[in-house]
Order: sequence, then structure tokens, then C-alpha cells
Amino acid sequence: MSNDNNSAFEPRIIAFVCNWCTYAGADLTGTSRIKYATNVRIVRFPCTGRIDFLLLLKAFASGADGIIVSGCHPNDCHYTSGNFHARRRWMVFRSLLDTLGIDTRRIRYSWVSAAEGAKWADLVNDTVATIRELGPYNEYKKVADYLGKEAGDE
Amino acid sequence: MNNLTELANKLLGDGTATKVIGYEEAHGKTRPCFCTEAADTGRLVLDERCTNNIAVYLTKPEIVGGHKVAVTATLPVLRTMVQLAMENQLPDGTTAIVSTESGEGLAVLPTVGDMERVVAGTPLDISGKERELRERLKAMSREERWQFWLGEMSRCIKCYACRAACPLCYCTRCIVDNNCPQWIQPWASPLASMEWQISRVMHMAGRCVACGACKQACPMGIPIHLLTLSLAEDIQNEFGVAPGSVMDHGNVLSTFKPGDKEDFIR
Amino acid sequence: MENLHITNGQLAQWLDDMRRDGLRIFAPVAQGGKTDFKFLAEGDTVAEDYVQTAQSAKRIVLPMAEVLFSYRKHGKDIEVANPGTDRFNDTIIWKARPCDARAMRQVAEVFTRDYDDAIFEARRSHTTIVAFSCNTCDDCCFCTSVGGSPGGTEGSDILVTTLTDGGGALVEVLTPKGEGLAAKYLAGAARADGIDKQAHLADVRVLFSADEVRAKLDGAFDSPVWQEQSERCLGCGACAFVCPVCTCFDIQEDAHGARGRRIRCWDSCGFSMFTQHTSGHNPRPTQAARWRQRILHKFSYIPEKLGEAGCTGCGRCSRACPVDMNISEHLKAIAGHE
Amino acid sequence: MSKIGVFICHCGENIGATVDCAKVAEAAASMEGVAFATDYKYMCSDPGQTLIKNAIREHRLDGVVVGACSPRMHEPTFRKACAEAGLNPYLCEIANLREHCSWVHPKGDDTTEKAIEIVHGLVEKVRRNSPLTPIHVPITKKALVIGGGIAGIQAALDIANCGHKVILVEKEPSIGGHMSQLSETFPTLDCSQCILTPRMVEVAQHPNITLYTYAELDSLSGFIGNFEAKIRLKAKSIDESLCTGCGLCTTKCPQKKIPSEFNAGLGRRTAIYVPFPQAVPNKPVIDKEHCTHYRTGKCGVCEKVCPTHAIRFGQEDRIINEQVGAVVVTTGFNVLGTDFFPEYGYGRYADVITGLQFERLASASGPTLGEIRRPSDGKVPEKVVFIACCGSRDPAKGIPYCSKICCMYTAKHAMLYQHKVHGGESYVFYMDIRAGGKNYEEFVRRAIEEDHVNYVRGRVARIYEKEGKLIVKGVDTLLGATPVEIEADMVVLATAGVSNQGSEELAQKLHISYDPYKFFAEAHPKLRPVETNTAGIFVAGACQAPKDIPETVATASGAAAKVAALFSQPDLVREPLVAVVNRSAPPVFSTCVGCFMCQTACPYQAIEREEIKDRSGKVIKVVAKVNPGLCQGCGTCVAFCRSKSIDLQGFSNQQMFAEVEALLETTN
Repeated sequence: MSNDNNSAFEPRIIAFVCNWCTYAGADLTGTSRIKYATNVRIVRFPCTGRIDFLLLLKAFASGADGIIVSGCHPNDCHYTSGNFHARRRWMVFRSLLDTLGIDTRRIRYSWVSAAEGAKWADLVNDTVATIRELGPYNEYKKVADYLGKEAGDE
Repeated sequence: MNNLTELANKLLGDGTATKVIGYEEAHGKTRPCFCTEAADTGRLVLDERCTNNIAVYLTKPEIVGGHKVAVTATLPVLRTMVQLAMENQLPDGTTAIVSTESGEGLAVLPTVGDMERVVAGTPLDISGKERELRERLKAMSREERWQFWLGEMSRCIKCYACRAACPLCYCTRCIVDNNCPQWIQPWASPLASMEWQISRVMHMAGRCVACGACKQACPMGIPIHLLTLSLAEDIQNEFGVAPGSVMDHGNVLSTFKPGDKEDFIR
Repeated sequence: MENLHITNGQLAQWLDDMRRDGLRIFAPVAQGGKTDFKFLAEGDTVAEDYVQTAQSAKRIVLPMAEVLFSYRKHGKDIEVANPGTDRFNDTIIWKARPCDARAMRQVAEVFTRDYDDAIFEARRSHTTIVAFSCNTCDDCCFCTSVGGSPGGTEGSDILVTTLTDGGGALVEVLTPKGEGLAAKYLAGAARADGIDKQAHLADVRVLFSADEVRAKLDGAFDSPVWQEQSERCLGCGACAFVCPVCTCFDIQEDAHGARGRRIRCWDSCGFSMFTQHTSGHNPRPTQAARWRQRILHKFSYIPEKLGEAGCTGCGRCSRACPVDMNISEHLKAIAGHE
Repeated sequence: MSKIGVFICHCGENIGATVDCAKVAEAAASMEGVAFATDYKYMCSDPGQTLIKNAIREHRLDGVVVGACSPRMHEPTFRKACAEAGLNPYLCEIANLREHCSWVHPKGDDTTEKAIEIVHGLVEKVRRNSPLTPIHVPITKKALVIGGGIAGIQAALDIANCGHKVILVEKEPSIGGHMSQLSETFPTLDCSQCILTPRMVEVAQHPNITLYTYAELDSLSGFIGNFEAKIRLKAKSIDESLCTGCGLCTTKCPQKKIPSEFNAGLGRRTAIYVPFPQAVPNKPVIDKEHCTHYRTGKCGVCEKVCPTHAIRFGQEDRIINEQVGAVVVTTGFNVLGTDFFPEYGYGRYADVITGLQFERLASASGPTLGEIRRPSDGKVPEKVVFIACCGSRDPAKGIPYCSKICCMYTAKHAMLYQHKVHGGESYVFYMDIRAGGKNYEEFVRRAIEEDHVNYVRGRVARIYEKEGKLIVKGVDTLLGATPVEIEADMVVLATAGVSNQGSEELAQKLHISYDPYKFFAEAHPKLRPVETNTAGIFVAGACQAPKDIPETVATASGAAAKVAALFSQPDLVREPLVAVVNRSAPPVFSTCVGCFMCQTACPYQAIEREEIKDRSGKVIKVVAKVNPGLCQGCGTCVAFCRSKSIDLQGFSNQQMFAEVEALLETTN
């Protein structure tokens, strides 16, 4: 993995968030005019329970360097248990990704409530810093671009 | 006439079954076979050479449609049948024929409850060889694991023998055949193969009975069963659900406990 | 064209020299309990002790997936990028089996017979096949039943027959491409003289007559044999994907918003989706119908067109099948079927 | 080919000062599928909305992305505008350029670039949106109230008074619940029965209320607005249409030694009995367990004496079906068994009693007709010790929570004792006094200051009998843990309030959740206190947690208001953002394989089984079906479904997939 020119490297990060807590929390960050890094693009889901693990992989395949997954704190889920289901899914998913050698440090899980505008800003900044440190996820991008590069001249 | 043939004939004779799914000997190995009448049953064998998971046929309408089925079940097959029953996939009235513990005699298990009892009494034992492979994988650094799997996935030809051989991959339409959206690229490439395996293994979470059919089927010899085994081990550690054990309600991923671990969520 | 007799040392040197020269060599290497072709890299050892590779070398001329073209839309304008045919490098397929080399010619028939597939042609023109005769075989081999031989030269540029008495190898230089290679690497080799090639070949038994099979198939469309034989078939694509002759492919659109690629990739008639219509109708709704298609295609339809079976008897499908759908056993049964 | 319109709002300076809105609109115009793009100062203003509407009509747009403030702010506004222009409102998506972009980033190219990418993501999403129509669900305007205590009575009356039919089910022979057992009520000391019994009678006489006593819910199926309840009417062994309630049978029944439940075991009743004189309905039932006829086949005295021949020994339980649109669960609470306080000697010493038993002693209708006489010998106790927190706030032996009502009723008990036994001495051992409530603290102060109840802050370690006295050994922590020993004549334990027996089973029948103590869980502890997670099922009173009467009545009225609000609509209109299981042409019918794991993942029991049959009625396949009346649209099932046979309208797999991809696709 190349860590060269990290100063010029702007991580591309996709945030998968639930509508009721984290999306609203990020709204509050805005309303509070708390500034944070521009690297994150937010995708709104009704609930963390809705977030398919394949969408996370799709983000990496499409060139994301990092991912944020965030929803309601335990017991605060708008749908009572979507976040609990999601939490289990992520536990299992993380363990599988780790077995495969996929860099689980690049997926940041968090609970951010609708009241935690500042936490959202911190989460984004912290994740951007982590990913900047790790560098672009070239390993994965290279594999994603296999047909374009590697196999073309076979 | 051996005992198995006799028993199969009895079940076919008394109407307990109209088709016996079993194993026959061929080319120095065994393979699945199907018997619908007494004249067929002479070829049935049931011993340690029977490694195909023939429960795979229980979800094929072409095979079981219109039949009452008896399966000569090895332990992995029996574990699969119990799991299929949990998932509403075991055809009504399916009977299992198993070797008794001593290995000498045969027993008929007419109900899922009977099958569950045998399965519950025989916890899964993962062989030393698999354990060793997993340990070796665990001892690698993340980068080494990535390179290892990338190399393996590059050899995948996307024939989906792993899917076809797995008795718990019974979806009418597999996710890889869904092109709205195209979840997984349909052509062979390391990424598509990896995404497919991730999907497959996630879909097996808490369901896999660790029979090894996927690995056995792979014409390229890719050790994909290590993925399901590793996940099964993690699930056992995390949720106390052993592979092939009977959950009374739902699935590992369709249920939760409020106290599930969340130290990775910050 | 000439026949050479080289020593074991010369044979090894030949490969070493080509590797040293940086040639792209696609050769059998043992990996993960199987032996399969791969591009030789630093440290790879060419496998010795095996009967057959897991896959054939087909993907050198017909990759599992390849980009035919890519495009990007700008409003109403569409910019198409064609990868062209001038991007291929020379490849040597080392140690293909005679059955594989023969299959390569059949594959070429499909792609060049009534339409010249430029990409295929380009790939093939860059490919040189150095086949090795079979000294051993196994129960799955049946090349002799479909008109082949463990020492057949068809399709190869060079055929090497290693001599079972340890006395080196017979090198048959068969094409100008082969000649070029031999001229460069086997310049000092002795002419072969009085070698009984046949004595060094595996004894592959004839199991059935392809003609008889073809004759039986003519009226077998509605035969119950398909149902009987296919009952245990799981419907995977292993047989088709390891087959050196199968050429079925799918065209896929890899579309992302305004940009996309058109991709050709392998497909298999064993998959239930292979003939699935958008309407939901499937003209081959059962595995029996799909199995019938596989057998009829190889042993009736292709012979009709090419005059020979679409199968070279490599036996890979039988080895790869998870449930022992042994093709020679089935063909034997069809030949003997009333 | 889609024709998307993109409308970028400056929001005055809010977006416009940071994001180059014109540039965003220009970039959007060249995006795939975009037919029209523009920017405007205030898109939510009238002229802004008109701009959108005109563009929809003029360019025949089939999708709209508005780049503006958070969708949580103006999504309804813009969707309504689209609808007014003839575009299905669900074909409009909002790109959050204010809260998620301009307000959190400095002015600059990066910020504008981010705005463009956000818009691009939503353009790709909206291209895959489907027109949706709200879901209408019919409502059966009849409510089922389970439990005829004060909560159930209140809820039933409130709903009935709104003009809706109510079915009230009570498992005991009479309604009234725990409140009917109480003597006086705090903090006013008015007589419990005096305020309760008129309500009971009102229930019995209300034309909109059907009362089933001695009945239990057998099962509940269906969903909001459309439940079907199976109610088991337990055999009362009498013909109620003939019985006049004259009471002759109860006086003649030879089986007279059965402990009276109503009197908390301090009195006796007969086998054919009316629980208490003011019972509603005031007709007896035969307790089969104790009746000699049922036990031995002999006796039959009641049958002989009954002037109207209303006794029916052969009667069996009956199950009736009722269609209801809403359910209110008011099954109340219970008091903790005292068996795990062996050191207090309950059960061993007749004069160690529970608070509920004291209520009966103090009640004018009780076994002592309201005189405080101890159970062992009927003597008036001269010294009484009350022990608060028996089991409550005791994670080791009892329950960790506070039972809430004990501090108040203990003060009341001590006060009643002081009022009734002049010269008596009373002690209250307590941990803390929790007297939050209108006039509650004043009430406790009155007990201490005016009625001279001795409050001792400390725990009682042990009670034992010595020479006819109960020796209460404890400590006074306010006096530095000084040991205290009191020779009492009677001890009253304020045992903890716990969930009612069978509440777990009932919750499972109703598919509602419950907490670790088996109290029913509300949908939200603060904002949805009387709703459950199952739409159409409400809870009130002490089945949620121990509650006093005012709170119980308040929640009951709250639940009734929720039911009335539900019933006030012609039918139920729901957002169509629900999950849907695919259906396709035969022979597949649906790609669902019917593993039904989604059922266990659904928090709302919204997934049903549907049998797909051929023309002859033979079941071909059983597949999942989402009940749009129950689904709340969380999408947990969608992410779980292995074959991707379930999708979520408004957040479909195709939409989300496209959005993620587009957000990462470089637009330049």
C-alpha cells in the first residue's frame, strides 16, 4: 500500500446513515454550523437495519477509501430493533472481512443520535484522519479494476 | 440383500416413501442415486465414503415433487435436514435412514424431532486438517490473508458448483442472478468471485452445517469452506450457536440480543 | 517440418531459456491440490506428475471475461472506446495435452467459421501451442473414442512426446510458428530417427463409438434417457467451464450511469438461467432438458456442422463434476441404448 | 430515458454564499437523464415552487431533485408542489445542500464539488424511483379492552363515550380489579369503592360496551384496524340469562372454607360465589376446583335451591370471535410473593401481612368490617410496624426497580391505623420516601407530623416471635446505624409490585414486547407512552409498570384517545414506504422461497404467509407477504432476505445501489 503523497490524498468516504438519528444528527451539525471535512458523502436509509452489506462492498468497489456506518444508539431505534439487527450483521460481516484480509479499519461504525451534532463532526473528521493515514485503498481498487487492466491483454 | 436394501424396500413397500435418495458406488467412489422401486435398491450403500451432501436434492421440485422421500443420511446430511426443516424447506413426510451409533445397524427417523435428537446428541467435530488450515490463516497478517484470498479468488471460474452443491443454497433466484441491480458482476473476476463468496458466506451465517460440500465441489480446489468454517467459529464464540445446532427461533442474523457485543462501534 | 530428438536436459533448458527471455508462458502448475495452467512467474515450477489440468488452456484465446468496448455518454453524444486488437502479447501454451490442442482448433471453428471474430483471431495469432503427448491417462480419459489420440498432433504447433524409457523426448515441429520457436531454442537438437512414438503413449481405451452415439442421438430427443441420466445433476457450470471445447458466452452490459462497458464472458448451458426469457418462460425448464442440450450439442449438432464431435475426450467434466456425471459412462449408455 | 429536473436552491445566502449554485445547476444539466436544471434564490417560496411546477409541465419531467435544505425540513413541501403539477410526489428527492454541505464547509471548490456529487447521487436515485400511492387500510371501529380494572374501565368508558363499540374482557368473575380491594385512597383518603363502583355500573349499563367477565383472550390475529380476537368465555356454570343474582345459592353452598381472593386470603368464600357484594356483574360463578359437585359428583345444593333453575353443571368453555380495530391492554399488576423473605416470617407468623391484606383489614367491606384486628387472634394491635421496599429496589433478592406506590400507601396505612386505633403506635421502616405527586409530600408529612407515625430510616433485618409479640430487629441509619428493636403486634410488608401472572404469554399472543420484568413495553417511553410497537395495540395502567390510580387513569384515557383518534378516520392512510415481496409470472410466482426468516427479523410482525394455489386450489408454494397495514418501512427484512425477494419502496435496492455508485463516480 502506498502512503506516498498523503498530503495530496483526499479520501473518498461514503456514510451509510439512518434517517432518524444520524441523518438528523448531521442536520444538527449543520444547524449548529460546526465545520467538518468535505470528504464524506451521506446516503440516507430509513434504518441501519436496511443497510445491505453488499452496498458497503459496492462502495469500496466504486472507489471509496473509507466507509462510515451510523445509526441510532441501542434502544433508541425508531423501529425499536433495526439497529440491533444491524449490529449483529456488522459483527458477522466484520469477522468475515477480516478473514478475507479486507481492511476493516476502513469501515467505521458509530452511533450518532439526533442530538449529537458535534459527535457527527468529530466522527467525520476522525474517520478522514484515519483513512488519510491508511492511504488510498489501492489494493481493493486494483482488484475492482481487474478487467480494465490485468485481464485485458491475457 | 444387505440391511440397507431391505430397509429401503420396506419403506417403499409400506408407503413410508416413494423415493429413496441415497448413494451408490461408481468409479471407485460413491455418488447420489435415486430409487423408486425395490428393483433399484440393491445398489444402495451408506458408509464413510458417502461424502456428497444429498440433502441438496430435497429442495429440488424436479426430484421430490409428488414424492414422499426417504434419505439415507450421513450426519452432515441429517444436520442439513434439520436446518432445512427450520427453514420450511424439508418436504412434509421426509424420512431419514441413518446408521446407528455403533455403525452396525440402521435406524429410521420419521420425524424432524427424531432427527433433531440425533443431531443434538452428536456435536460437530471439525477435523484436525481444517483446524490447521484455519490456524494458518489466522496466523497470517491481514495483507497476507488478502494476498492469499486474492490468489485463490483469481482462480475461481464462477461455475457456481459451490452454490449447486450446497444444500442450503436453495433460493429460486440467487442473488448473482439478480440484475436489478446487478449486485455482483456476472463474469469471472477476482472481485466478482470475492463478492460472491462474501455473499454466499454471509447467507450461510448461522446456517452452515459445515459439511464441506462447497469445497468438495469446487473444481479448482479453492478452500472456500475455510470461509464458512471461520465464520461458523466466530458465530459460535460470539453467539453460542454451534454449526449444525438447532436454533429454536429464527436465525443468527434475523435475531439479536440487546447485549450483543458492540466494542467496535464508537 | 522436422522431428527432433532432444535430451531431458535440453528439454529443461528449452523452458528455462524461454523463461529467461521473458516469454509469457502459460503452463501447468500445482496449486491448491489441483494442477492448473497459469502464467509462469518467478518461482513457479511446471508440474510433472499429473494426468490432466483442472482447466484447459482455452482462456488464452477465449478469456473468462473480456471487454469488447466501453462507452461514455455526453448528453446525446456517445463516445465509444474500442480496446482494439493490437494490445496482445505473444503467449506460449506449454504442455497442453493433444486433446486440448485439438479442442483449440474446434473453438477456432466457432469463432471464425462464418464470422471472423477479430479479437479472437488476434489472440490466437499471438498464441503458440507446445503440446505434450500423454504418457499416462486415467479412467476419465476417452480421446480415442472421439477420434483423438494421446499423441495426436492436431492443433499443436509443436508436439513433444517424452520418452518413457528416460531417453529424452521426441519433438514434432508442426507449423511455421512451431518452426520459429524450434529454430530459436532447439537449434542444436538432433534429428529424430526411428523412434516408435506409439510405444511411449498412454493406452487410452476406446469406450464407445462416436458415430454410433451420433446415430442414436438422431431419434433421442424425447427419450427418457435424459431424465434418467440427469437426475443427480446439480446444474452447476463446472463441466462447461473446464471443457476445452465449450464456447458458449454471454454478453453483459456493465453500466454505471453515463458510462459502461460491454463484456463477453463465459456461460454454461447447465445453468437454469441460460435460456430463461424475460417473460419468465424457460424453453429448457428442467435439468433433463439442459443435459440433453449439452449432449446433443456436442455429439449431434457440432458433428453435423464440423464433421466431428464437439468433445476431445479430455475427461475434465467427469473429473470436475461434484456428483460424478461421468460423460463417457453416459455416452456408453446412449450408444447401447435402444 | 428519464427526464429529471434539478432545482438548486440558494436558500438566500445559506447555500448560495458557500456553494456556487449556478455551477451545480450547470453540472446537473449535463448529468445522464437530466432534462432541465436551474438555480433560484428561494426554491421553497411561492415563486420557487411555481418554477418547479412550470418546469414539470413544460419539460414533462418524470423526476425531480431539489437541492436545498434537509429533506427533514421541506421534503413534504416539494413533494406537494410536484403533486400539484401532476407528478407523483414520490418521484421527488431532496439533495441536502444546506445542513450537510453549505453550513458545515467553507466556501470553495471542494464544497461546490461535494454539492454536485450529492445532487448526482440523488439524480441516479430518482431515476429509479417509482410512483407510489398512499396505502389505505379499512378500520373496524370496535375496540377490545383486556382487563377490567380501573384502567380498563376508564378506557372502555372513554372509547364508548366517543360513540364506538367496546368489548371489555375480564378474567375474574367481576370487574373492578385491585382498586376494588382498596380501603381509602391517597392522598385524599376517599373511599376507593365509593368512587369506583359507579364506574363499574356504568360499564355494565353502557350501550356501547359488551362485557365478558370470567373470560380470557385466546388468540389475536390480524393487524391494526383489522384484528380478530378469539375470546374464551370460561364456564361460569350458571345461565346468566336466568340468574337474578338473588344470592340464595351462595348462602346455601356447604363449601365455605375457600380463602377469598378478594380479601387477599383474610376471609373465606363459598364454591359458588360472587367475589364481593358490589361485583359487576352481580351473578355468581362456580369455582370448579373447589366445588363438591365437580370434585365428587355429589352435592348440587345450589342447583336445588336456585329459584330460577339457572345452575348449569354441564356448561363448557366457549370461544367467541370478535372483529376489532384496536386493542387496549390493561391487565394490571400483582404483588410480589413474600416467600423470599423468610427472615420476615410471612406465612409463618399470621400477623405478618402484606399491604394488600392491610387494605382489606382497613376496608369497611373487609373481613373485619374496617376494624384493624390482627389475623391471629382478632385483637386490636397496639403496635404496628410497616416495612417499605419489601423486594423493591433490591436487586439481590427482589427487583431492582422502585414500585412507586408503596411509600404512599404505607403512609396511608399508618395514617389509617392511627385514625382507627387511637393510642396505637406505628413505625415505618423505609429507605427513602418517594412522594412525588400532587399533594403527596404533604400527605406523608401529615402522617408524620399530625398522626405521629414514627418513620425509621433503615432496613429490618429480621422478625421473630417471642411471647406473643413480633420482635422486629432493624437499624436506624439516621442515628448512625443504631440497632432498633420493636415489639410489634402486627407487621405490614409493602411488597413490590410486579407484572401479572401470564403477562409474558399474553404479550406473545398480542405480539407486543415486554421488559425483563415482563411489564409491557411502550413504543417510546416518553413520546409514545401508551402505544406498543404493534400498531393498533395500546397499553395503559399498571401492566406497563407499577402505577398509582391517577396515573393509571391518565394512561387509560390516553390510550382511549389514541383509539378514538384511530377510529375518527374513515380509513387508515399510510405512507407507501413499505416493504414488498416480489410477485412474478408463473411458474415462479415469487422469487421468495418461503424460509420465513424475515418473520423473525420484522419488529412489527408485518410478514405473513401467503399460499399460492393452482386453479384446483392446491397449494403450490408458500411465500412471504408484507402486510402494508403493519409494515413501518424499516427495511430490516430487505437487508436480510438472501434472494432479494423483498424490497423497500422508496429505498429500493436499485435506488440505493445507484446512489452509492453515483456518489463515487467522478463527474468531471
